[in-house]
Amino acid sequence: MTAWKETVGGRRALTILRSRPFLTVAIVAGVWIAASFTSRGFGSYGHLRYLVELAAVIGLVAAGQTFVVIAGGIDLSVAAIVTVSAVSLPLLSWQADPTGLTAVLAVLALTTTIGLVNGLGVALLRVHPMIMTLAMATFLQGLLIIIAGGSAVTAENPLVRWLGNARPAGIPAGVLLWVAVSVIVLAAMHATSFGARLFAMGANPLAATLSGVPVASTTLAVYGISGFTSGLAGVLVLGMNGQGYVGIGDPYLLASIAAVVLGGTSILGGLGTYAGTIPGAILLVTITALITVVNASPGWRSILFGSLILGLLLLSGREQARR
Amino acid sequence: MSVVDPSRQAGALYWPVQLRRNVGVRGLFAVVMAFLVAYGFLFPGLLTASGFAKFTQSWFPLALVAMAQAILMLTGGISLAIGAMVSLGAVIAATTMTGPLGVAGGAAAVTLTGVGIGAATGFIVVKLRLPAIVVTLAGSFIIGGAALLILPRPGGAIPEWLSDLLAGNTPAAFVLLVLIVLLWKLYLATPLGLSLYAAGENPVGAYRSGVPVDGARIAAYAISGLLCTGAGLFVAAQTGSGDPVIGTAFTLNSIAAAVLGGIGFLGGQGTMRGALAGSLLLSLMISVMFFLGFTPVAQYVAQGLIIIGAVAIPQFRKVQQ
Amino acid sequence: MARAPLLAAREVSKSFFGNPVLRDVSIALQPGRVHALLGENGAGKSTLINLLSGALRPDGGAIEVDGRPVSRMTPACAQQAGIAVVQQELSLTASLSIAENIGLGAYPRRFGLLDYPELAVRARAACDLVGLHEPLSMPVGHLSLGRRQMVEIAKALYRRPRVLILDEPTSSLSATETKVLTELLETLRGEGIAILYISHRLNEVMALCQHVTILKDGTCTADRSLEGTDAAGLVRLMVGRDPGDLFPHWQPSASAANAISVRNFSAGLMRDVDLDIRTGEVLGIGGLVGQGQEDLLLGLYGAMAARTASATVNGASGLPSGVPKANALGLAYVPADRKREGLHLIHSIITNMMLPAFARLPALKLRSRHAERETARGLAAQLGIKGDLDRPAQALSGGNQQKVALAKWMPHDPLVLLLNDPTRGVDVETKREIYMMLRNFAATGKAVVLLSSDTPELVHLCDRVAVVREGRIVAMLERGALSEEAIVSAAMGAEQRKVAA
Amino acid sequence: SQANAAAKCIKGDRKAPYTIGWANIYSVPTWMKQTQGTIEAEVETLKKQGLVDKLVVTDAQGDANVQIQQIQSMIDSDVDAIILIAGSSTAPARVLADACAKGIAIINFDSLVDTDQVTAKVNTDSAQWGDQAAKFLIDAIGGKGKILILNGPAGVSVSDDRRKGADAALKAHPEVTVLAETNTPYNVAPAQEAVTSLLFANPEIDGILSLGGALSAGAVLALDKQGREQVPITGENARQFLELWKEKGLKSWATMQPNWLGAFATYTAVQALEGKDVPAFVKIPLPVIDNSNIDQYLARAADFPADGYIYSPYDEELFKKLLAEQ
Ligand SMILES: Nc1ncnc2c1ncn2[C@@H]1O[C@H](COP(=O)(O)OP(=O)(O)OP(=O)(O)O)[C@@H](O)[C@H]1O
Ligand SMILES: Nc1ncnc2c1ncn2[C@@H]1O[C@H](COP(=O)(O)OP(=O)(O)OP(=O)(O)O)[C@@H](O)[C@H]1O
Ligand SMILES: [Mg+2]
Ligand SMILES: [Mg+2]
Repeated sequence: MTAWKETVGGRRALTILRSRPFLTVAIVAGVWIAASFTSRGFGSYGHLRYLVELAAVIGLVAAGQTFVVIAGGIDLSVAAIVTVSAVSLPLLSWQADPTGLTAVLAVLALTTTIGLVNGLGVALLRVHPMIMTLAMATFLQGLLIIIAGGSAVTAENPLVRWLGNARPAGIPAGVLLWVAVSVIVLAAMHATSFGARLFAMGANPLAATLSGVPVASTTLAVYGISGFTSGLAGVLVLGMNGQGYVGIGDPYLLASIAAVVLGGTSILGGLGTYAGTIPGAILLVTITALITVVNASPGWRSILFGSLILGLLLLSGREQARR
Repeated sequence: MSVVDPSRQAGALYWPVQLRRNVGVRGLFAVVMAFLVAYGFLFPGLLTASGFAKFTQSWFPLALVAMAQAILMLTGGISLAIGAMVSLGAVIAATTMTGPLGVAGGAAAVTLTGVGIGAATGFIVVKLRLPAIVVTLAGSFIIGGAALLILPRPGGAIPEWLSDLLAGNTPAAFVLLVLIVLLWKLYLATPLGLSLYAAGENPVGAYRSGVPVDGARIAAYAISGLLCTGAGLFVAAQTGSGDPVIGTAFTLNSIAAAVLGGIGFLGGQGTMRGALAGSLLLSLMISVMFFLGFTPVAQYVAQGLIIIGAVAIPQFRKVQQ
Repeated sequence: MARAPLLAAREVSKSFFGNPVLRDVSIALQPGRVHALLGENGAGKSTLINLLSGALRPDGGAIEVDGRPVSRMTPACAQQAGIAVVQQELSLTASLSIAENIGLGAYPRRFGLLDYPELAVRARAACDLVGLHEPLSMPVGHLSLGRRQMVEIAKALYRRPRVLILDEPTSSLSATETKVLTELLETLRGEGIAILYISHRLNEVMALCQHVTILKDGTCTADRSLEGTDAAGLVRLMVGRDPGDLFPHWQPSASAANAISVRNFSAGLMRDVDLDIRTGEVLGIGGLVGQGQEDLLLGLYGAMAARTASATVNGASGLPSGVPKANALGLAYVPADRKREGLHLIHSIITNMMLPAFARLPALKLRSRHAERETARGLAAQLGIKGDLDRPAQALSGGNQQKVALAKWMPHDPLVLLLNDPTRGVDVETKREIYMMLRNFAATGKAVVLLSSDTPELVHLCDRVAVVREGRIVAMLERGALSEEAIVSAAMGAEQRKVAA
Repeated sequence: SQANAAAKCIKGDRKAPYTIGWANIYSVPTWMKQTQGTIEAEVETLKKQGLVDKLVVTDAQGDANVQIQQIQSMIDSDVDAIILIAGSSTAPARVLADACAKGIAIINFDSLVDTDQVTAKVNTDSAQWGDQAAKFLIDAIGGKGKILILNGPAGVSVSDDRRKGADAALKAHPEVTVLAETNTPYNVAPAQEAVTSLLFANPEIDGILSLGGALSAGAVLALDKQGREQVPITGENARQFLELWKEKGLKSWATMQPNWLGAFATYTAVQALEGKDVPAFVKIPLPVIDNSNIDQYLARAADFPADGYIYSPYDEELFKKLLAEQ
């Protein structure tokens, strides 16, 4: 009966079945199935597709966040970066470029630079990541006062519009973008030396340094990536809402952290995978959608939301002991 | 064995230990002092009784939540439910104190809620070994929801005399803070106290040394809960009413204050005095920037720079040495 | 056998995740006796003491105190029964002071509160016993590994134990400190305390212990009096065959060329040191613990800010500006505190072994899991690391962790190896392999800098030994002048012998 | 004689030019920025008249506790007037009482405080907002049908007041069924998400009662994305919503919280300091946008930020009239 467990393939299958990412996927599937029976319209293809599209935004923000968290840091400026991206893009639309690509690239360059500045503060000034990125978020608020509402014209960017609304082959463009980003992220995380360095830095920065890991440049890269993916999320969310506004990024700070942790990545760094973050993000939007359709007072809805997260957390497992 | 006169030793350990704990926060203390002096210079009224009273009142709740966060971070935990707990404390105070329970009953309800929810959170985190950050994130929704059930919109009331006592022109907030710091000192001297550090930094070693690691951590959550709802009670007294979302901003601010004060994430790093100094800096900053006449944009930029500077400059000096 | 042993294990077994680590092991600790517990790395020694002290619970068998079985042993229970354990650096809290660490878990109290004056008196007394003279208020984090080890011992003594268990207490202590400890243990034995002593330094065991229990792969292979055995006999009992010489035959291989040459070098505690490290030599660094030896290595390695008047490192002038630069110049460093500085405990053994490779390869180069596994397998075989390489490093015994920390540099074929106590906690057989490796390494024209607290190692293995005291090299002993006495006396400053380098 | 006539909190000992303190709760959102713009413009005008010499602006970053501290600082620095949008409808009451006792003119607008210790409150009527919106919608769907209700955030007085205002009309029409209600921040994205989920759960919907901000824009986008017919919907003067209204040819109605409330509060503060009697509550009639005048609003769209609000025109005459009317 248990013979298959002894084979190499069987063992590998077992490891996968027992892994956190798989568990999270299983939970998402479970919630979807349960919800489609209890809540009308929940399980329809269109709805699930919409949920995944929403999760794409969280997933993009959480991609950078996963890098940062695995490397032993945290990025509290992602929400502000998403907003900056969504609000500044219309300001940058050139008439000269009919595709709108230039503006998007310019905005991504801006947000990546913001991330790199975070990295500089953490790596060179040795400011605690939480303080550095919180301060960055504060700066960006100041910046937003200056730039927000600065454009009296709604700049239509074709690329952004396409990202937010198109459905090539029935799949939302945002989801396609997320898939592409996920592939790159997973490859960078688990199949390159760069990825291996992240895990080492997160688990024991001192030992990583003494083993020759270029900690400063890797830190820089990690926060740069976080700035980039947050910027990308900003572009997507702008497309989905047609109009950027101040506060558009606000929901994504806690959501990105929650997706990372629900996916089994240790908030202390050094352990985890983006493969868990992906279902983590879907799980979050699923619960939010579920709560929305429940007819209850705001207080009860909030309690239900918290209890669901807590309950699922109980299912999806415990933190590994360390030290 | 060595011949030591015990009376000569009295205080010869405690104070040096305390002094060494200052080492890590000296830079921050200097920054905070500079801000205090600047504040006093910009607003001489600070040195009057009522000026001082008002100033400590605006700092007090932040100081409490900074302590609440710091005590958790010392054990290697963290809470994202700080703000919701403050709100809950405030609405409980505002709905009970003018009712049949009275002030004493209301205060008891606030205390029990804080300790109870704190201990329950601690139990879930410690005994079920779930990551504190998500447990408390979930907790923040549950607790915030409860606050909304108790008081769906701002309202309620606190007896006028209590408001005047705690947040009138009296230095009550300051006296309370001194009292709480003394209590903290006492707590550190109990068997559970220093265990916080050991349980946070080196739980395995602490366990092998006979330290009640789990107990120390759960107790920390309970105390943290109490500090939060206590802060809520104070906010209710200060505002004379309850508001189910009044505490929201305290979550991030408490973390900022604690980290600014040198409390580390991995547990066992930092001191409570640092966290208090961090909260004082955050609070002072707001008033000082006001008196310097900063525009909102300048406020945001300066706030970011001050926070980074307060951490980076002492760091930088350490590296230079 | 008239009196019941103070502490005993009866046929205890323990397994981790289904892997048996101890099988029906018994041990009995008698008052007034120093009982040695020997075995190769991973034999189960630490696990056994964890059972005895209540840190772990046995799967089968019983722990007895004064002849009575204890149903549920916990650390608190053990403390009450007068059992104290010297863990290896494990149980200290860096941010607490020496005194607070010593008293942790057993503070003297007045009105329910920690009684600092009383703590000061008792901690001072314990520190005096082990010769620890740092201020009691100093945070333990500021102490070097060796000093922390002394705090750990003081912590055990503070509890005035009836049973004292020491897990490799001397592994990071120099000869002088070891002597203090040895004398102390003699005294304690005289007072009727039962002592369990784990060490991989057999001469210490021979000098100190009366009785020995030997573990091999989790079973007890000997439980006998030490009388009439010699060190070779012990090794035979441990490994089951005749031991060769511990140290390889020494042959000069040093050339006149310098691998590293520094003038007026200062880093951390080290002040204005001139040093030439030749290719093809093993240069020992000796001295009391914590005189700045580690800073010397870290400074050369670019891991600590350092100043020099002039420096040449493998032909390049100037010191490496950082660790990656040092690695590029062919330097490799193995730290002493493997848990904090050497390993990623939560990561697999393979990952740990491959880390320097990850650090040096181009960032976006794709990894080959297969090649990594092959390399790691080779290294594990070379150093005798047994078992599944996918286990996290924290599941390895202390000695095996040390091997991993050393092994990870091997594929990079460094030109200069900077070693900080590389045989700390390593069993004799592995030590022999490591020594052989180091000599062979030197013989191929590379340089080894060996910082060691194990004086015999310095004497038998090195071409020259630099003795450091108070941040300066106070003696440079050439091979002909090497002896334990010479090193110790130079370290103590008894004689100022300066042999021109 | 003026002292008798003087408004609440005014002691008559303050002389022009005055220092105005503007205690903002959060200055980053576009609505706030526009409001700030009207205040600054008004201050410029008053400066020319020699009535005001300084505007002090604070930003509480959304934290009601910080706002209290900043109001305290305004008292400490002895400003002559405080205009404020409250971060909590109860929290600033005590500090405002202190300010009032010091003779500082306090004009509270937009988000109000439950206290009478202010010189004047200036606002539209939130209950009336809810009532009018509900009446329009019920009318638009023909007195019966299934609707969704979109509320602002929970635990906040304004959103609660607007919702309560809608109650009477809804009760009066038992044929109108409320399928579901949501609470989200007054933003497009969360509203769009919520409405999408609700549409899947409730395929048949006849109308949407949206009680503010950008919620309506989010709802319209949600319907549009699902390729559904638009339904009658209420809304506010957010430029994005008005443009969608035109683009999709909605059956709609909108009102507004005019940004010039800020300018008006400033004006009122100075009037009070000048010894004029001002009413304790100035109720601003709700300007209504419907198909008859939407084009007028959209014609001016270019003068307003893309993510901003197109408010009705105002001038000093209007202010005078509003103060006199009450
Ligand atoms: N918690 C654990 N989980 C898994 N395996 C463990 C654990 N603790 C110990 N082991 C395994 O048990 C075996 C015995 O370890 P132990 O630490 O007792 O050896 P040791 O004799 O002390 O070795 P050393 O001389 O290196 O200190 C080793 O193979 C080790 O890998
Ligand atoms: N968190 C953990 N997970 C798995 N195994 C652990 C863990 N902590 C300790 N161990 C195991 O417990 C045993 C005892 O550890 P400890 O470090 O005290 O002793 P040790 O092996 O003698 O190390 P050292 O040589 O440093 O003294 C080790 O074999 C280690 O493998
Ligand atoms: Mg061991
Ligand atoms: Mg060991």
